[in-house]
Amino acid sequence: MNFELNDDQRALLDAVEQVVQHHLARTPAPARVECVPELDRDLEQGGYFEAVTTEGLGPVAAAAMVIALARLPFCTELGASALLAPRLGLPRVCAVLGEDRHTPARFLAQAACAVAIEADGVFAAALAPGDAREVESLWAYPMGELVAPEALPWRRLDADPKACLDLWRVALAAEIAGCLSAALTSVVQHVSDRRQFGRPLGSLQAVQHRLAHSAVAVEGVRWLALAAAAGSVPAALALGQAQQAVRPVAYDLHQFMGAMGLTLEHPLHRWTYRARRLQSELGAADRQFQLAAGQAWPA
Amino acid sequence: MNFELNDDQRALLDAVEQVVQHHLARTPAPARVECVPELDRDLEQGGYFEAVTTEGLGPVAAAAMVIALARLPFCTELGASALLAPRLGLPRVCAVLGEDRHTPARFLAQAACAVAIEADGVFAAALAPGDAREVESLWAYPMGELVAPEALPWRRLDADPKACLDLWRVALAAEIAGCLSAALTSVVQHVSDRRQFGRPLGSLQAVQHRLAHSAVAVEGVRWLALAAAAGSVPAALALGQAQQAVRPVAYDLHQFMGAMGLTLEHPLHRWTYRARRLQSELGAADRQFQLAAGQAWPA
Amino acid sequence: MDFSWTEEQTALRERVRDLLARELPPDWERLSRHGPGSPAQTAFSLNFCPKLAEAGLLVPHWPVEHGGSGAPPWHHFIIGEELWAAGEPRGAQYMNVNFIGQTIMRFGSVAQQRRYLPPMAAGQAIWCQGFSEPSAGSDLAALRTRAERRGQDYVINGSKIWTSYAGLAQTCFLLARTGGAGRQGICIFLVPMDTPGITVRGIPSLIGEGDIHEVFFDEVVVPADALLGEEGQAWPIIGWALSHERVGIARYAFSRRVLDGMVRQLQSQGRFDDPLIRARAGQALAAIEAARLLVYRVIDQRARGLPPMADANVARTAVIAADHLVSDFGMHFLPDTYCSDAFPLHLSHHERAIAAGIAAGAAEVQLNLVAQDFLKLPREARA
Amino acid sequence: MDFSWTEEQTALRERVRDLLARELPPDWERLSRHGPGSPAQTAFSLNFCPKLAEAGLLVPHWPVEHGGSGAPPWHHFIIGEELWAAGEPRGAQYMNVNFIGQTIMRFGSVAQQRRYLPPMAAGQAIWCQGFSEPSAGSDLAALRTRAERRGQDYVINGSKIWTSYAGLAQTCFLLARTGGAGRQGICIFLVPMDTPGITVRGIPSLIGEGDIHEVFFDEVVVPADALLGEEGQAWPIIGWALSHERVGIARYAFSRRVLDGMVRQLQSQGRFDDPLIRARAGQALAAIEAARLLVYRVIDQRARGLPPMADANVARTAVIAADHLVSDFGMHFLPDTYCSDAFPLHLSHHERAIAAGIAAGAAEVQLNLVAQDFLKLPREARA
Repeated sequence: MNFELNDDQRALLDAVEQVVQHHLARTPAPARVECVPELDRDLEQGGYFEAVTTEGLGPVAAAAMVIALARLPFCTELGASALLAPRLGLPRVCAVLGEDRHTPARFLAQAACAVAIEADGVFAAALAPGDAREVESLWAYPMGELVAPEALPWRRLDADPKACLDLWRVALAAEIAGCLSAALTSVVQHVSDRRQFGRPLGSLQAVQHRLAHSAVAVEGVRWLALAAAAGSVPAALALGQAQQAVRPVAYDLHQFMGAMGLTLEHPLHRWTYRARRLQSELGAADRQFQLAAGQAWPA
Repeated sequence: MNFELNDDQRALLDAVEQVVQHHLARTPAPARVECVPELDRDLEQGGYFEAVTTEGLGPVAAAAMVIALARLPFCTELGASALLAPRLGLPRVCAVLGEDRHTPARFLAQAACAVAIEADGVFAAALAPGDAREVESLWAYPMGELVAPEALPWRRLDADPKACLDLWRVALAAEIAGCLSAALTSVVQHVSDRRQFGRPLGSLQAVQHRLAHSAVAVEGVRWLALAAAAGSVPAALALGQAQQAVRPVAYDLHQFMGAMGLTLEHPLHRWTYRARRLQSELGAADRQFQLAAGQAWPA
Repeated sequence: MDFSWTEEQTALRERVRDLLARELPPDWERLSRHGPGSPAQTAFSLNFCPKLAEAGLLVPHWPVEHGGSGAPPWHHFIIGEELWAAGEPRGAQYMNVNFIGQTIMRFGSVAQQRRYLPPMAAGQAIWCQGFSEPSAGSDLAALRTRAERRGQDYVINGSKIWTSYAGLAQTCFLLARTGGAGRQGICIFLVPMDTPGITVRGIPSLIGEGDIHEVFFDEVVVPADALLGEEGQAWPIIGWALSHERVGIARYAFSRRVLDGMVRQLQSQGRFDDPLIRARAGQALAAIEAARLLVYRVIDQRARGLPPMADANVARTAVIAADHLVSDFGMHFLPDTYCSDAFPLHLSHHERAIAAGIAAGAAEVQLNLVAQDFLKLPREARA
Repeated sequence: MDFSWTEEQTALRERVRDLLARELPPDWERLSRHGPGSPAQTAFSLNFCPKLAEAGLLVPHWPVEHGGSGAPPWHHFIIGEELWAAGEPRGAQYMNVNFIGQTIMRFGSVAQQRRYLPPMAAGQAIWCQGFSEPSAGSDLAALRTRAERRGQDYVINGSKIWTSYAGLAQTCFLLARTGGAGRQGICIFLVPMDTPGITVRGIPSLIGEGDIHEVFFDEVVVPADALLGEEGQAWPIIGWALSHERVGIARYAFSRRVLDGMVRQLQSQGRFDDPLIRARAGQALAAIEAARLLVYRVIDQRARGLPPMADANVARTAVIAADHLVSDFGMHFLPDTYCSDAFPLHLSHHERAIAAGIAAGAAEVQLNLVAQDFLKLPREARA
């Protein structure tokens, strides 16, 4: 048991942190989603997305990187880029499809390829302009759907669907951890500054206790995601715990941000609506828990 | 819509309240369960258990009576006596069996008869001494089990099992409402008196908010039980909401009672462990919710 | 104790449903998606409310002299339940009939009543409520907007924030301070929004068009008769108004309608046999029913003429919980219906749900009141 | 970052398991049901702990001069994890090796170390911890028990409550006050329980035999060298001791063992195919795994020699949540197993779960500390 990053991992995360700090200086626009091409460029040119396949780094470093980058209020494809696509030899941006190939998926309209992880195999298709269209949504991700999924040139990849699904679960859990962590930080800042009834909102005990519960949940999700990346904890358990945390944490954070959190001018919604989308991917928390129970206690 | 008791109901409840106040004067013994024969005698002699079949009173008054009497820290069979047995023409004490005729049931060792509400009918058997034996338990009810259920003289009653189950659900929901309400009152009293960190525990905001949540839950359960008794709300919905309330309310109440609530010297456990037993009867909250969903949204 | 409806109440409900079936356009769900403060819904309300008024369904609970028929509180509440479930075709005008009108009736001058009540009763008045400020949200008594008496006028300076419907409102029910800090010295002014010196900025938001604004008051001059009640004595009037505002909205009825639609959607996908989904649907329904009964209890008290009690705070807390359970149910099991305009109700319900525990007295303030006024817990020691 | 065990750690765990397999009697689960403070388990511990000591598994983390082998913190923790999962056959002696011994080592005199450490290292010492008082529970600094210096002695008057294991303890790690109110003026005394003037009353409880007591001190005379550290300077020592106490117990490991047994029971009844039951079992397991990792992080910090941090409060909160989820799982789906002695583990687990968030620093105190020390939220304004 060693909870410290090794030297290589530390160097990677330090570099990622510099990218995060650089982009945090940018003022978010009052919009539900904001993609910043420069961020994508920084990440791609820096070679960060090779971490998962690099000796001495691997999935733990990749998951830690997703957590760090999900803290940005700007939207960029992280999970598939960091954990899945490099392993599968697929280009960025790679959009992972949902339950079936027709339902809307994150980043589909921006993607160079689509991946479907299905019970009988993993399938990928390169996307040309016009193959997918953007869809309006409440979620703070660019959502898209395939125009004619059956017409695409799908090819079966040489990959185990179960292993891919587990990597994808780690990616989702890590992104939830980063989103909730950033959202919590922004609310801790807000309630420390904002005064109501003659004192900082954050000095009120009910606020403190509920934020403390959020902190405990987020810390648990973060370490489960990292341990799942290392293969030490079932990925379904990590994702279930992450997805389960979203509802109560997002509720409390919005309560304490108050009306400010209902505006597009404060970025809180960007983290919470990303997390809210992720909470239902792969069937939501109870599906993960059922799966994990089946693994832990086989008949 | 009229939330006031009518004159007959009011007279009944006033009389019941006198019985409650009389017995509240008694100091509870430091035991998990305490049955007080005098309470049973008062209730039987007063004819209170005839309310459900009395013109002008009926199930609503019977449910309100169960709620009032469940506030006592002393243990007496309420639900079947008030709502089920008079309708079925069965003597008191009547023990309602659980999932099957072998599992432990409340009051079985004290009962004059056992009732099994099963999918294909309602069955009753008179009990002679030795037919059931007492079972030790954590629950604050006297628990018993049938020695040889197959050897008993079961007879089929002329009653609809579904209607009986719904009456039984109302009885359980009402008893949970009464238990939680009494437990909440005792904790409100405790935190109003007890000082920690230089002020009453109950003036701390986190304590206030969590007790407020308990109050909202208990009020909802109480009115759902009464409306279900009137047939205006599905009984499964009322019981599901009641069973669901037990866990968080009991947790918070024990937290705020502190170490005192871990002793047998304070009666808090009597209410919470009765409620905890009731929370799993008829399959626990989710079973009720599934049933109610099936009724509300048939295929 | 009786949890059923009288024949008259059932007939009234039918009348409202018939009117809705007649008057709501086929694209109503998409239209109402934009929120009660949107230009589209505001325009619709100015067409719809006069029809309601004509049918005697806008202000039946008002006294005859103000255009009502002196109907009991249940009458008005049943109408509101049906209209809110339908997506509130009264738009912002629900505020007029729920509490602004009654507040003017009870505390206003005859001149104010003559000026403001007839347009409300005719379904032609759009108001906004100038309460919150940047440093006075749930802590309303901390408001800073100042009104200074100059001769026959008051001059108002300051700003309001989160103001619903301000973009299109004709009149503002405005709180401003003439005295020192705290609850003393607060006044209510009825201020025409076209008074020079008022500027409105729409705040881009998650909760629909035209729902939140900043309103700036720069040397806004209003005549002394714009004051409602006595100078500096508004605090109890505000309390009275809020106690009527806060149980006026039958949110659970909208939640029920949306939950029904979600279940239909799951049934059509063959997913409603999933025992987990069924359990969560039943759980949401139980929360709705609990909220409904707790709200009814408050209406019942009002119908008996009892003073406002903390039972209203209990009810509000239950309503917020039900709203969130339904919204969370949809987000969990039907996430893709929040991705298109095929299910506008899901979006508008979610927006109302997330705002429910923040606007008009945060959920946490309700909990304070339940603790202190309902449970009688000791008030917190203040620093 | 590495979440796996070294070969040495795995071998150690196997050694502990082998010893348990050898030394625990067939009726151990029923015996341990009575709680670590019960006469039965206390007697067992006085037999079992010497065997642990002999195998080098009682105080390996202590320095060689006190009978240990200077093993790293992980070493001791792995032993504790296995023993707690087994129902804590060390009985009350877990306190000695987790924190009382170390506190005496760090802050005690040589004479105190010579007197008290050898019996602990030999597995022959039963201690109790005289902290809480009727008016000082979570608010420890409000304690009132007084110690008055008289010549070469201190005379102690007052009382303690909720004191675990006091009925059979040889020695009390006692807090008493020589100075005025608050954190100043508090002392620690090491007091033999057979000192005249001490009386113990067992409190009938929900959480096992011999687990809670009142202890009365009536003119109890102890020599001045019973004082640990300087007079009135105990507050930081208490903090140090508690920070070691509070992560010493691997509750989640016991929860895991009990959850495994519950699932086996459901499988044998053919009920584990129920998707709701599976989901709740997986949810409880996830909570256990989260708690385990958060506790490991604290041990990792300690192994690196870092000072105690609020991470320990985060871990404790997660551990309490996992305990309750497992206990609630059993109560919901296997209520009848709490009705007989066929499943003694369910009963003892439930008792430990309900006490977990109340004894040794209430869950709410942990939340305060997470808020203020982990999140750095502003401290509450005090009246």
